[in-house]
Amino acid sequence: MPNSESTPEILHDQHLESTLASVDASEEIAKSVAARLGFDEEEIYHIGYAVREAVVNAVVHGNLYSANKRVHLVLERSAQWLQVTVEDEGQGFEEASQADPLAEENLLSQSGRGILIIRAFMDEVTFGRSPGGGTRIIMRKSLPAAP
Amino acid sequence: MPNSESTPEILHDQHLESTLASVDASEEIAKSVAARLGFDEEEIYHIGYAVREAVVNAVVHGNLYSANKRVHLVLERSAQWLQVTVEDEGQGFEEASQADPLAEENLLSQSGRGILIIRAFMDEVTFGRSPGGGTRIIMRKSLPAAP
Amino acid sequence: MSLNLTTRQVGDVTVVDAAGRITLGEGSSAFRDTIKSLVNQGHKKILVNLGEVTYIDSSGIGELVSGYTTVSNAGGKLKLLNLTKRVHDLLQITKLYTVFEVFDDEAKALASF
Amino acid sequence: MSLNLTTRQVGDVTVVDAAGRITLGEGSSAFRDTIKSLVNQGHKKILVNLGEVTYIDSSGIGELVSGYTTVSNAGGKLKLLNLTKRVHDLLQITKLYTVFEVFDDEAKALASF
Ligand SMILES: Nc1ncnc2c1ncn2[C@@H]1O[C@H](COP(=O)(O)OP(=O)(O)O)[C@@H](O)[C@H]1O
Ligand SMILES: Nc1ncnc2c1ncn2[C@@H]1O[C@H](COP(=O)(O)OP(=O)(O)O)[C@@H](O)[C@H]1O
Repeated sequence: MPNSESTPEILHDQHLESTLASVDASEEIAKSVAARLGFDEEEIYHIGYAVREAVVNAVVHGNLYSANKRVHLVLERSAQWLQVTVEDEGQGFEEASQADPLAEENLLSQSGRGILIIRAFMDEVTFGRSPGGGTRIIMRKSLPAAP
Repeated sequence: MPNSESTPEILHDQHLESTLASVDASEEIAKSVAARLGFDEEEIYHIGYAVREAVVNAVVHGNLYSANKRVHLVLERSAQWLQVTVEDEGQGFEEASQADPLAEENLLSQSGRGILIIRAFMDEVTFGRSPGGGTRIIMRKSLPAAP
Repeated sequence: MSLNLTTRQVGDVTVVDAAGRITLGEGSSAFRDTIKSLVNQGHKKILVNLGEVTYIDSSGIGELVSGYTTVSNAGGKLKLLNLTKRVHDLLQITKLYTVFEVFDDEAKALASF
Repeated sequence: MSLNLTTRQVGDVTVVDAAGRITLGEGSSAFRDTIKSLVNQGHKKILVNLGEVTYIDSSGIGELVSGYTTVSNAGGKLKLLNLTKRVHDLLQITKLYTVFEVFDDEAKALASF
């Protein structure tokens, strides 16, 4: 059995167009991978939800729906976790400078809740930069205990 | 040859769901009927545009996208004109009480220009009520002169 | 479309029965346009029944909040009925549970306006 | 999607090349979200190239106006480039021709910011 330092296994690796159809597709892909790994219904929903929000951000904020920009979606597993990486070709952003959606004055904002929910639904979430300077989000969820 | 009082000929009569897909379908139907009647490219565009706007209003303002409400689309021709009727199952509205989109203070409004453009693109436009109390819009365009 | 909306009038309250998914795209736009049109047409008491809504993404949550604001600004009230556990959890996470008046009994909701 | 958007940076001006149809639905939403995101990210000089836009419905026109307002409110400028005859006519009918700064030469448009 692989230990935690073993090379993760890539389960899915795809470049997607910057459209809402890609958002739907990503959610479906994530859900079917999660199901195959034995996550329960609620966890599958959480993983699908987080991936949808990350890909929406890549399409809308990162790639600005641009026909000449792609979203890179990678799902991998190690012995401990499922990891999903979403990269875009935008200009990147600083999470710390975004408005806090839980602050009293922002409660009635129309937007700004995606990352909050991603963090609530996944175990580990890290933002970084893609090779081209766009956003890279890495999200992990611990695998279900073997039955 | 029929005179102007002869019974109009019904070219299309359909009940459509209250969705954006119906909007696209209506525009296409209107354009293909207009093409068959010999309208030129610009007129076909105008007819398709007016029908699209009328059906958008029926779906969005009239039927509120409701799954249990239909849009009734009828295209007919007389010797003089093509007539398009769009009816919804909403609560109707008074054209006179709508904001004037050309008033200085409304120029930067996000909405309110649909009826203005319908009137610019069709020869005759009349608003009334459908049997159920919803909106009925009747739009006419003079047929192209026989070649 | 993955969202199904049905509007009915119960006394002076307009009930919007939503079913399916409210997500970025036609779903969230249809929801927004519907609330806007209702307010335009003078409706001020709006009860949104989310009982059959299986999924709301963050954009859909944003449209719930916008709808709430639009109706409030017009001097009306927008309330929620029948949250599924998933929708309830999302309102908890986003602290919106305190913003919305939420009911699980339609008669009580109607009487509250 | 029937609308194709491509964004490019020319000096400090962001050019949004639009192609296809801007109509109620994904087209008008994508346009709106793109302008909003650009403004969010600090872009203040936005040139919308409509040269390949064959069709804008009244909802799309509304999004052009909203975009203009959003950018102006952020202290920036949104201008239009390359109107087809159809789009030009729509801006005439709606009296928006006087609101927007319109160019038919990209170099001149870029220099004007
Ligand atoms: N991939 C991305 N590229 C650029 N900016 C982003 C990206 N993801 C998120 N952001 C920024 O972070 C903000 C908060 O994102 P989020 O919490 O998902 O809410 P929302 O997308 O509703 O604004 C966004 O408004 C945007 O400014
Ligand atoms: N079929 C309809 N049912 C109810 N109200 C309508 C209908 N069509 C138009 N209206 C009202 O007239 C207004 C103006 O319509 P329009 O000029 O098409 O612009 P917009 O649809 O962008 O608001 C709408 O905002 C709505 O209040």
